[in-house]
Amino acid sequence: MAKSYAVLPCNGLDKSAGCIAREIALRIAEQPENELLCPVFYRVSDARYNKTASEKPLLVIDGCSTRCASKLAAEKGLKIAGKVTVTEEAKKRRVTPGKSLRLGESELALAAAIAEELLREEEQVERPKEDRFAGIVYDYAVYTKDKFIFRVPRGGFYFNENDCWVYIVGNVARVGVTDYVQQSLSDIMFFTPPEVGAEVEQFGELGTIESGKAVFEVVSPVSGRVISINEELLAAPELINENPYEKGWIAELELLDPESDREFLLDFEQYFEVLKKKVDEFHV
Amino acid sequence: MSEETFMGVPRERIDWYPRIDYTKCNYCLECAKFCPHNVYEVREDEEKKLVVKNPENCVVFCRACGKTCGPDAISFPDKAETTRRIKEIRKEMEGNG
Amino acid sequence: MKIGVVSCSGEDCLGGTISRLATRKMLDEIYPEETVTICLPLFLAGGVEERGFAQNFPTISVDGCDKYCAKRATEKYSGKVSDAVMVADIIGKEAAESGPLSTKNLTAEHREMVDKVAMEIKKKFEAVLKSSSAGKKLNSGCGCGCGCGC
Amino acid sequence: MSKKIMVIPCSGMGKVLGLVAREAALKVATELCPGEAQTVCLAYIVTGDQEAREKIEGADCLPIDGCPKLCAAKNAEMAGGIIKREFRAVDIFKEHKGAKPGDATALTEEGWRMVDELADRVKDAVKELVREG
Repeated sequence: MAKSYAVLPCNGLDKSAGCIAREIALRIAEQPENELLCPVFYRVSDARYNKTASEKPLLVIDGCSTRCASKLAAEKGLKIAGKVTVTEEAKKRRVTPGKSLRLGESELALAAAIAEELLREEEQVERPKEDRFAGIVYDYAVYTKDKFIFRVPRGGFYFNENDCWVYIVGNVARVGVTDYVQQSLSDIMFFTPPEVGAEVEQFGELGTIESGKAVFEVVSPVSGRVISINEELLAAPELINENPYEKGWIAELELLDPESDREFLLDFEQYFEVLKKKVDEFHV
Repeated sequence: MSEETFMGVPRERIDWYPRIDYTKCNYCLECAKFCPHNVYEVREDEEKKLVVKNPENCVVFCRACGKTCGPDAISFPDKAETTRRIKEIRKEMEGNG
Repeated sequence: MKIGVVSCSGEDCLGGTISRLATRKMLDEIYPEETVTICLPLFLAGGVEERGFAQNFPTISVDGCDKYCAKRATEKYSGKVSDAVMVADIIGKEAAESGPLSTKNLTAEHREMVDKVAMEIKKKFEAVLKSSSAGKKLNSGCGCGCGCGC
Repeated sequence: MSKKIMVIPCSGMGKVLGLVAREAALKVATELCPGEAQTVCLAYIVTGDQEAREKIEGADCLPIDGCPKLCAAKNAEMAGGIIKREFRAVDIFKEHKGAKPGDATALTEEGWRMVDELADRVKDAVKELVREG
């Protein structure tokens, strides 16, 4: 059965990647039953698209890593069935789109290939995406200073001295920040994710989070390739304040060199000591 | 964990602290106000009103003060290079230990 | 050790505005190192950590009018207060019950009221500080249950 | 028209976000919509007094919170108010990345501009509710 989709592209008219996103969306929308959502109109008027968007599986197409379309979908509370980011797809296919906003032959070919793959993948979906981190058992130790509470999870979590944690299942690591970061920053208002597909070295930057007080660079506890980011943080970075170990995780990486990463990881006991010292010395 | 180590390496052996480009710095002092570790010192009476006074207080791999800098006058060493260096030092120490 | 200062929200009258500002003055200027505050409604909207506030800290409530919202809500949801300040008793009932004030429209007269109330909080604060530091040691230890006494 | 619309700011003692929420509420009730809206003191609602409950039970409420803890919205709802829309100062802050709004005691000019923006949005919601009747 050919399914029908709602397609939400970004409208990046000022970048070639955005124009390719638009082209992909057009190609998908040309198939019968599929429907196109205009992001610009959607932003000003919910009524026009809400029905379509809630009934049909949603394909989101972003041009660049700013991910305007994904953010819009998150803001509107939509469930995303499938998504691509053109710059990442281009990298994967080793294509460098031209600078021109008019699409040339190679850009059109890229658009066609991405559109085709997106549809094909979605045809065979239905496979529920299993969450390999669903089995984490959260058991917190707590250190208190004044009215501030600093939790540190035991068992399976590892840390670096830059107050970031990692939890590894198989070959994949989930990474986030600790309560020390979230308490120090206070209300986190911005989350700039790392680029999916990017390779990050141990202690490399995995995006940033920002409050009214400061910008914090997420320092990766491991080396790896970013395979996903926590999309929910785009619309609700306050999830990091609520619990940076659970709903407030930052990104997932495919590990590249777990053996040598280990050398630079702290276990619970070691990090808890580091944390206590930091809290006593610096936290205000 | 003693005070002056990072990942088991004596802090003074790790080359990590902010470099100020004085041709760009406009002495807004946001970085000094921001850093809770007293890395910077403000010297009102001198031409260079801002200096890196305590480089070893700087948290290894932290670049947060740099993000407060409007004119982008603060830079840090390469992270990968620093990591490599720390690993080497650890090896040396094990060898001696 | 720190002492909690909890102000009413002060949305209905001038007394409330003064109460808030006097509390802020304690936190910002008079005893910044020794005071903590909490938003009163967090006793209900927050979690266990918030409700534990008045048990963890000796707390002084500051109220703008004789509804005593801060004192009563703190005692109802969190714990007994060590002392209570009533703005209306200091600046007069009539002034306290006049309309609420934006911080944009503060006059010298208002600032004087804030100072007076802040001095009263300070006095009670010092008394509480004296009596509780003589007593038990509060809120120390890491609470990790490891018995390390750190 | 029955009751006025209740504009309820959070207590906001601890953060500049809360002060912005409070000032915005005050502006709506005293300058922008004095005839249609009134503020309610959240601390009073929190006490759970009968009188406070009666004031808010079944009334249309527009809580204005500073931070995502949503004290005002949660407490107003617990007291039986009907939450028509929720406002958060933090959302205005998100639109002004890097702004320096001041602190929990006093706002800067930038802070006051955010108050104005937030108050305008609340005003629009008040007018809309009045139109709906």
